[in-house]
Amino acid sequence: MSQRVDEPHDDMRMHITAPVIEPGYDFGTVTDKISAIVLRRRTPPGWFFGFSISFIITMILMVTITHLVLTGIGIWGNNQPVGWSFDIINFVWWIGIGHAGTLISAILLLFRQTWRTSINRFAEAMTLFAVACAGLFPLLHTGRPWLAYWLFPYPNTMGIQPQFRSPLMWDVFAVSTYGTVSALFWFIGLIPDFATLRDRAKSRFFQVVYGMLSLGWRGSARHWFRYETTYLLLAGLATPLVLSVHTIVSFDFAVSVIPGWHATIFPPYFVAGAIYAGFAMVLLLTIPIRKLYGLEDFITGRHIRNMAKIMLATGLLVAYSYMVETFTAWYSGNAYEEYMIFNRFKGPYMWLYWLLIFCNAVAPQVLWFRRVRHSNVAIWIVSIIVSVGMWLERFIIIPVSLHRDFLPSSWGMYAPTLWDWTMFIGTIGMFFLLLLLFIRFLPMISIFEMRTILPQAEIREEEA
Amino acid sequence: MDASHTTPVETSRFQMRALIVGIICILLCVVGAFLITDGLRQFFHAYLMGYVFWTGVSVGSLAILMLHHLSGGGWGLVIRRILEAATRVIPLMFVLFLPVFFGIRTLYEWARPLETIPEGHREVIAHKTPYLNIPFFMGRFVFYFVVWGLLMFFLNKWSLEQDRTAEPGLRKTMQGLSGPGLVLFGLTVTFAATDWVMSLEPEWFSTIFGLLIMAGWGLSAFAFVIIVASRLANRPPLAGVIAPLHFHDLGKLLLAFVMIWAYFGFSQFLLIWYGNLPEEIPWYLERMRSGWQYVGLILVLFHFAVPFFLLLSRNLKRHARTLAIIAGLLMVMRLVDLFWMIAPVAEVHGGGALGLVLNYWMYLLAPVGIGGLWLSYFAHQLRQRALLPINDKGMENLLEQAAAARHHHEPELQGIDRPEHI
Amino acid sequence: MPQIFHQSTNTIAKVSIFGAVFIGAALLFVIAEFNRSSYYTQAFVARPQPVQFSHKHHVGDDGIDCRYCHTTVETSASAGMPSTKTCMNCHSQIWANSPYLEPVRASFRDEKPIGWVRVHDLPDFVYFNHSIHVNKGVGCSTCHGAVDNMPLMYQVASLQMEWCLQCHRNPEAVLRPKDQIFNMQWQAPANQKEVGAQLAKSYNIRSTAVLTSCSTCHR
Amino acid sequence: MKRSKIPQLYGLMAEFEDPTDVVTAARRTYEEGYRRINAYSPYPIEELSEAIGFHRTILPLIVLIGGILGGLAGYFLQFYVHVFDYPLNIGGKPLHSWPAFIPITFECTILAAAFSAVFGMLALNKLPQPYHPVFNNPRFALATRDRFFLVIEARDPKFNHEETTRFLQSLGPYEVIDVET
Amino acid sequence: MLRLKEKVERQTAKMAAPGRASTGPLVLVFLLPFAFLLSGCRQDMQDQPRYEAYERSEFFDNRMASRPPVEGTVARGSLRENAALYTGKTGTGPQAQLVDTMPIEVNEQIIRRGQERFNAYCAVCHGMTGKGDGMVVRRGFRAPPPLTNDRLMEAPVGHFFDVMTNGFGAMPDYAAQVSPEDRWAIVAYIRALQLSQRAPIAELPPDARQKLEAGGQK
Repeated sequence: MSQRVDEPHDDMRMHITAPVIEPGYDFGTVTDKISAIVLRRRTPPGWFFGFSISFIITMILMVTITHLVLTGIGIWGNNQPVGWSFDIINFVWWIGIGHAGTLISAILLLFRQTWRTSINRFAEAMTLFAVACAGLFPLLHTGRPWLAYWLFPYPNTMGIQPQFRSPLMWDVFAVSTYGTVSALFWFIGLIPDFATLRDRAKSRFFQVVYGMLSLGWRGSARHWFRYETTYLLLAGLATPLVLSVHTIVSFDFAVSVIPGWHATIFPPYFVAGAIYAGFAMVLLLTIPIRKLYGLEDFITGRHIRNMAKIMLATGLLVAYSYMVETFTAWYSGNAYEEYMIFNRFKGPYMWLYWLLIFCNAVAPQVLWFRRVRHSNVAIWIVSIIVSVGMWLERFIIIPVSLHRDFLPSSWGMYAPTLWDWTMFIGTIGMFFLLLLLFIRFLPMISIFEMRTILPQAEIREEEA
Repeated sequence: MDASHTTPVETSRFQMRALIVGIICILLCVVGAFLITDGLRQFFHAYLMGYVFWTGVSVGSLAILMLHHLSGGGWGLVIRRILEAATRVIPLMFVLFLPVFFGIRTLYEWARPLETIPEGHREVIAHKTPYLNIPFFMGRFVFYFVVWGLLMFFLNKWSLEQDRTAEPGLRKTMQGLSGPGLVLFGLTVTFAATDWVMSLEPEWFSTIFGLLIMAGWGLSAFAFVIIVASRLANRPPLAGVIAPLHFHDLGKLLLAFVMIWAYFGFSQFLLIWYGNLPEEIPWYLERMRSGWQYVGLILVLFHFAVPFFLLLSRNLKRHARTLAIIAGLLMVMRLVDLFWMIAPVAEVHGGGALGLVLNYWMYLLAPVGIGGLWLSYFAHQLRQRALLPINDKGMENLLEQAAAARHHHEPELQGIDRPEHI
Repeated sequence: MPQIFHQSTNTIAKVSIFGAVFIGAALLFVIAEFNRSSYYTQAFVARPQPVQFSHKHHVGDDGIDCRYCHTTVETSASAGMPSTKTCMNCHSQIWANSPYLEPVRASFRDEKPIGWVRVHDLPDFVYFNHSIHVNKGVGCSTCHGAVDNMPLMYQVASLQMEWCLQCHRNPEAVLRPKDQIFNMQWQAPANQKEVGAQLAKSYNIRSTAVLTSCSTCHR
Repeated sequence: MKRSKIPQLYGLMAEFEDPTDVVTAARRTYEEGYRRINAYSPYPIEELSEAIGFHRTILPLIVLIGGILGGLAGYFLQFYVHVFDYPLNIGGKPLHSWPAFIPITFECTILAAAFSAVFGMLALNKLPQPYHPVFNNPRFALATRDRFFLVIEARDPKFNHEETTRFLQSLGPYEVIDVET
Repeated sequence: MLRLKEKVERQTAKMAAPGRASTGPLVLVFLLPFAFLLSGCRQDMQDQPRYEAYERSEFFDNRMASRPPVEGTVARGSLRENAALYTGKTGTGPQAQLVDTMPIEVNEQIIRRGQERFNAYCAVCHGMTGKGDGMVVRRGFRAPPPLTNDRLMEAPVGHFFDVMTNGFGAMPDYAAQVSPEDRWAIVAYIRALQLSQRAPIAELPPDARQKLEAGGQK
């Protein structure tokens, strides 16, 4: 896939100092090592430990949702003037995290970056689960989630239609399209690996299950050719899609006239932030998992370093946006814009703002240093800081902009309730629960793509 | 210097011609400025437009050069010397700012005495005086050029050194400068865009504007480099090294820049249209009536839609000459975009069809004039060095491939008339 | 690995994927139809009442005017349910000893209202007002149907929002002259389009934009 | 697995251990004049599909058409809804607010294009096809691991059991076996 | 929706039944994640915790949510000081006399209004022409005297108003069904009805007379 044989070189590889796969593997061993995680190897106790914890946290989420639906969204802390808060903060946070998956899969594929191969499957799964977590929040914020289908245009008995001029409707379309296309992309990528698992599985049950999922894939050259075309086309489609999703999320805010929301830089700023948070999350997860499953040979130091560099680059874009926003707030000469910045700098939530600046703009600058980039622990810590920072960013944008709007008499404060927290933490539990199930039952590294980057995969030129 | 790696002789002829055309156009404009009514006003706006455009090609090239140093890739190696030559025109652009300085009071409302500013604008402009005043404006202008000049100087110096010494560590050095260099690029261009273009209408503001200009500059630089590369591709030393694959990559990046520009442009438009705030929307209202809407439509069609669909095709991207035509279209569209941003400010009206010609002819000649000088200097710079960074580590790989491609069934470079004797 | 699946699975798999589209579409269609069916809307379903009151008898046979019982229909949101005393106006002498009417007499005696079962039950978030409709040319039978033919009362309309909007978007189609409002036999004339438009003008009926604005019905 | 039909020959299958060998073998087979041939590999090899004479697909066209139709449908849905079906004044925005219709149009384009890509690929590949004669070879399980297979179908006009077997043997495979339907 | 809820609850209860105590709690644990689905079975926007007109109430003795105002309540501006208008009599008490002049201005509009009300409320017994042959009478109600008999022709207008307000003989009162203004309108119409049937031919306008004569000849 990534190693085009009519292009025997790999441009990006010219700078390679470390390999994307450690030497000494062949088709068979790569296949066996990855499929064994699913089929043969005993599940490590760490998995059960993690599963139990995330199951319990997921149960907390379920209790929260039940209570929420029975009582109403009044159990949350948001109220006038802060009408949007944790529900939307967490939505944006999760959607942002979901961005890295498609970015790694699609954009790096288009740019023929072979190092993506060992992490793309995992990152795509992450995308799907993050989108699932994200989707919960607006769904529940509607108050009546069982009527969510009202958001789609269909010949209903009410004789009305959704309001397509509303950015919230754009969001519905963007997020559902994103979820669908990501799932398709993920599933298409899995088909050949399902076939591998089908052929390796010992029990009849798994043979049938993986056999059905593989759709009867048999590796025909004709099939591969169309498959490759499809995969590239999907990558080409997913790239603008992924950018559009956070762009549209930013529209939710930016089309309004709330100071702190209405800024034309919001679309690229949100996209950069999303990729930033997404890569932080990928690093946060891959660093321990490669250790736990002994996958250092496939997810090498080079992967970690490259992702750290991307994190630094997007972090700089986010910092740039903070700067431009601040400068323009003054430059605009608009009293409300200026007050918005003043309120961030010196208002009641100033500590969160300065913490955000530290987390998102200051701390990641250590990644400029080569030595830091070579320390997985340091990168891991930076990833945590960035994840927190990106959450804080949404907090600053949403409640802090809302709590002081144009009319001082309607100013108020916002504080999350217990249920806000259980909802947020609950989705983290659900995310990990789904991720652990994925690791247990599906190949977390794309086996067939790993085969393509083996040196043996190259077709030797005919001796002329 | 290995003679076989320098520019073909035709460039010197081109250098002369460009210089002559440039000088003639500039002179015509200067004459026009003093002869026709409101001529000075038209001259300065037209000149600013040309100036911003050609500075963009230089500074955009600088950014692409740094991007290449950071990420590597064959596409960057084959155009590196073109990019470097384009950056070396930056000192010329520093000098060419002089007319803008002379026209500062004509161009910028904020530069005029506060008392002469109409009541409605005065308060907002007074607020901005700490930033928008002539000394600080000039200071910033010098600062931008110092930053760009230093980046240009070191990257070119090390590149030349690499040619001479083949020191492998230089690669890392250039890479090391490029990271912070891009950060500086982002900051300087943002403020340059604010200073030179956004402050033409001092009441208006948009946070994405810096990025919009950055994307535009990057796009014009890319388009320019593609045109030059396609012109040089059929002659040594590039012939046989630059392959359809590289044009494919350049085409992809051109497409990416087209999409990014459209994305930024649409984002700014949609948000301001939707917000409909009195301090923002006039900028678009002004550009969506009395004929300007057609200019906007041309931008939508030919700055985005047409190149977008053309560049989707794999074959068009690999066909050097077609790609160069698309790039040429985009260069023109960059000018139209700047025209759409700058010219409505000049507010010269009337006179019917003849008036249209009289009021806008300089917008055609000024960019050509500055372009003539720019291209002439560029051609001069291009001839100073080998066309390929022959001692870069990536070059071996590149030459090997080229050999392999010739040997294997890699199709010949399409759309290039390869002279028989090669 | 020999074959895992039987040959027939090829067809089954393809048919099920292909069929899923049609099954999905059919399911949507069925759901949409179900939501409009009288089973769901309870239209045309007569409700059992504590007293077998027949509109057919009272309206159709006896020709009693709607307003004789539903006295507030022209003046307030609710059309008004008659008090037992209104029944007794006549039934103090007619059918005065009928066992059918014992609940009515009991109610009159004990001053306990009869627990009629509501037939037309709009959701509580709809603020429907009878008087504005009756005074602006909407006849009783337009919404309630041929009540003079209903032995037991039932609704003829779905009472769904699309049903409301169908008039609010195009009121001209149903408007009647003032003196025809309570006429159960009224039929739209052939030139209803023109007549309706004239009536709409004379009644000062507001524009469709106002009639279909959310807050017209939901407050 | 019970089958009521009498087993018939589907074709001959040659197994290879090295990707270059299978590509060479496939080229030779194609040059020999066989057309009903197919090759199987555990990962995509562009040379292999080229070798068996397959290097063009209409998928990009399907996706382009799907995308354009999806985009048009998305835009006209919004246009129809807001201008004809449910015209409602919201915030004084015009009914036909084209800038506001762009995001959903874009999403619909992508969604329709992605669906056409996936279902187009499945349809062209005639998948799902859980049963296929090639699976009758027990060693074919390695086609998803590390082995490469070349199949000449019995339907090929040039097919002759003995001759074709001999031909395949000459390509230096690991083994050549008969595959039943 | 509710039926589903019951079903699920019953099912859950069955699973948790003591007979299958070994698997019951386990099943419950696995059902727990889906428990929140039940919370969707609510319709509280359709039926909000407030009363609509005529709704049943469990709170009040007579189960009526609609409460009549307390006896003797007078709405602002409705003290009904004008005895003639509201009682049809001059003054109050036993000495009060029925009025013989209309307390409201009579014009064609009022008469037409009276006709409309008469047809809706009175004609069921009195018949459209006031003959006393309405549908209800034909069903067996005691027949009222024709409105055109001599006694009623002579009766003062207050008499009609009083009968409508308080009832008379077998006739119940219509105070609750017809407003005082409408009652006066009906009175006006009754007068018109009487006139229409007992008018001397000479008093007819010429065109009506011509019509009548033409009809008479036939």
